[in-house]
Amino acid sequence: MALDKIGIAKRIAQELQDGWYVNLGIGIPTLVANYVPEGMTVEFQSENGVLGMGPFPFEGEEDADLINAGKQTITVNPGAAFFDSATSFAMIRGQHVQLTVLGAMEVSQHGDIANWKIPGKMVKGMGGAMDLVASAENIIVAMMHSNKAGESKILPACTLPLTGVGCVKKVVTELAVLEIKNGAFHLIERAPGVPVEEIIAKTAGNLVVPEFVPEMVL
Amino acid sequence: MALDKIGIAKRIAQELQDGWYVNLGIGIPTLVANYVPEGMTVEFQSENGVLGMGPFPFEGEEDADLINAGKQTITVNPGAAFFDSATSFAMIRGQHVQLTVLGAMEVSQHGDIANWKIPGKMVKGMGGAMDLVASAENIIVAMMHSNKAGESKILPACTLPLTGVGCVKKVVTELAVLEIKNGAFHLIERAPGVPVEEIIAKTAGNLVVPEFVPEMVL
Amino acid sequence: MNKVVDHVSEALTGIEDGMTIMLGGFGLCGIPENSIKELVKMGTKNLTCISNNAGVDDFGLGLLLQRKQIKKMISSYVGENEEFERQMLSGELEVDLIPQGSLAERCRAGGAGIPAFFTPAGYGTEVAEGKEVRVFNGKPHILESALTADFAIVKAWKGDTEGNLVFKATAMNFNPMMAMAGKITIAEVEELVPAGSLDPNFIHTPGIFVQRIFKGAVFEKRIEQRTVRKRA
Amino acid sequence: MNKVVDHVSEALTGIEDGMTIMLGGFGLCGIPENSIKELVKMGTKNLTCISNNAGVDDFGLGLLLQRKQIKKMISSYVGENEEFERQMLSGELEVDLIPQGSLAERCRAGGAGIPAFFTPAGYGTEVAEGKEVRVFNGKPHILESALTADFAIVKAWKGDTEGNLVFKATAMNFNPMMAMAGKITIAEVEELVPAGSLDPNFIHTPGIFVQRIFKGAVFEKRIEQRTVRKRA
Repeated sequence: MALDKIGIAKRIAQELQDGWYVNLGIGIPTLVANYVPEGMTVEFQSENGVLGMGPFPFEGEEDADLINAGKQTITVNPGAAFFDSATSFAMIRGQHVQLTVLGAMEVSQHGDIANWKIPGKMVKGMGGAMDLVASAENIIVAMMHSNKAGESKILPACTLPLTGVGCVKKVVTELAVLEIKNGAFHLIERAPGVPVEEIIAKTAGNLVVPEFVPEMVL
Repeated sequence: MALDKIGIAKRIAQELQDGWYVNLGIGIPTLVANYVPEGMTVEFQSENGVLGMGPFPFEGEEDADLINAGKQTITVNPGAAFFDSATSFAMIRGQHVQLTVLGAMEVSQHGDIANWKIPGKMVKGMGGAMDLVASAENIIVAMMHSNKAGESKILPACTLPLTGVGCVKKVVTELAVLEIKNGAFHLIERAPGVPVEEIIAKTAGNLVVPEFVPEMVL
Repeated sequence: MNKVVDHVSEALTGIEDGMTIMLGGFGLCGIPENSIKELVKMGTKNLTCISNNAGVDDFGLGLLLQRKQIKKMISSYVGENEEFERQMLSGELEVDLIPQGSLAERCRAGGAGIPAFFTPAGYGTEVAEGKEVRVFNGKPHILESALTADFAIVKAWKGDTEGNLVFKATAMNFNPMMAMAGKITIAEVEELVPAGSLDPNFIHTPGIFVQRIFKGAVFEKRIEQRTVRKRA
Repeated sequence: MNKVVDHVSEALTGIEDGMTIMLGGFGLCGIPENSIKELVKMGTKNLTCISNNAGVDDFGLGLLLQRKQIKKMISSYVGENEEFERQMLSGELEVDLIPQGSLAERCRAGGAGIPAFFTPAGYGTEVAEGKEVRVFNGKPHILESALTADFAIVKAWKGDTEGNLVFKATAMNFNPMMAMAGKITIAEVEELVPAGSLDPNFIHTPGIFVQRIFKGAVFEKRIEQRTVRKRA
């Protein structure tokens, strides 16, 4: 069965390592923070200037001066730090953040990503995404395999304006975990009960399928 | 009579303007802080990371963590701020400091300055001088007219390795105030009792002498 | 030399039609809301505004957009503002969208006398169009230039009479770099204190970067996304 | 993940002959004196040291110079150290002298993923030799590159178990930028406190830049120029 958003977040949380600093984008990526493996310490950075993000505040304790990059009210854990936007992107550009998780509209088999603009229709801006994808060593895209029209978002080449080129290493969707290398998507894992055929059918880009594709263990 | 170091400092202090931020180099320039005109507020910046320097500390109150760029123990005034070296030179390079006063070994009639190296003999390093002279709008050199060997330091061209090119606007020595423009030193003022002939004799660079040269009023 | 002014109208003296203005803030967090309201009152037109976001329809820079006071926006993300999207897609509004980190660094560069720098952000995208590309350590980078403004308007938590500023939590964001990059920098603060009240070890923006400072009359501090958890 | 180590010897594990090391401090102010003494004990050789100054003959980096542990110094000012001048003029020591502001900015750039930037400092001098020159706003600038190091060693006033650091007065100087630019950054602190003890609004160096932290055993804090005034 295809994963829900929480399932995708849980699977991505398995990629975390102790001591990592991690930047989570808006949407599904934000949920990853809820599933850090027991006994592991991971610090969450938000590019608007905070390290050490905690859970959402209790009702009535929201502080307008304390938000994340999604403009949501947040709290911080003991040992947090606030800093300006230049310092924040120094952390990102300088590769001090070990993992970035973000959403996308399209990903190509070369690791290109598009997630900020649909010409003539929608322009929200790239925010920090272009800095994040151009800088991070380790970028995981969290998204649905297909768009609302049912078209694959896992493509030979992006059709929308790019956010970055050759930067995405891994994609986790409701159906599969895909690794990108040598100009192809490599099917690493499939969602529990999802047949390989379904993934093949819904993937427009070049897909390398090994003989045995293990199911995710969530 | 030729000025002493204090006289040079007093004359330079007349160049200050209310509200200015000023960087004073080691030696004579440091003395300028003692002669800020009454009723005027001037903030002194030191490139090792302090704004709002005050007088030297009372004996026994020295703090090893609080020094100026000359490595001297200092104090700060109310409203001071400490910052890192990158921010300090952001202030300097970004032209937020309105006046820089520094010493020199040689100054040329084109505004070039040399003050950091004598090849094969002495190399102390440029410290912050190269950033200061390349950045400041307003640079005054405080120095003796001649070196210890009696040779003029006011030259057609510098002979020593340069610290900066075309940057010095004014030179104040024990004998005169010289303005640099159009490839020449312009004699603006002479020290009280110093004859114009002496200044001409001791100036190796192109010197423009107006008909009347007023005496400094200290 | 007195940097303190009593009223926002005095603080904003000299802002004229056609000028370039930087405004601190991220979303509605840490924006100079008193100054923005005053700009509405002043009716200044044809402004080029440099700000990470463009407010929402009825708050922040959205107020200036509604009144068509802005000719051009230089921002990184404008997704919260429908009027913005409408003006942009219809061509009424010029827009220069910049990666957020490049925007922050370009403001800092403007304030720090660094005319240009290389960054990997935006390589291979339309942001790189017309920009020099150079490879460092095997990785392509693009050359980005400094940003400065006629006026920078920032919002701080506390400020002293010397112009020293401290910010609270994530309301800091772009404010410190923009304070550096304004030819004239105006700070609106929640608390204005005498020189010497702030610990000199913990000043976020040294007073040298601030030319005018005033205590804002009202801080509404609107929240965009109120997210909370239930008490156990 | 524990960043705290008990002893300087543990903190410096992995520093080997031939490595490049950044050391914070301005003169003898804010230098990691415990780590420097440990490097003497370790006897590590052929080091490239990036530090604004080179200490004095019998303190700070002067201790490493005396023992010829340093192959190359990258500094801005070395006027206080006779042994340094002797080794440099005799050719025993390689020296790269850099304008102080460029040194600071190059370290920051190294930490911030900016491979190169333009600065006016040093144009027309021997510092500019072999460097690209470009004119911006009518003024010539030179292209300077980022500096990084195998290890950065910084000294802070207080640090917490997350690696967050605060500095005191002018002992801050180069420490924050160097903390950013080390592949591994080691902080020696006067006070080591639990996470949560430092106000998150006033952290100078966020812990993300620090990999190891320890409480220095002794801080001698030698003063180079003791200048005082008499009491009235």
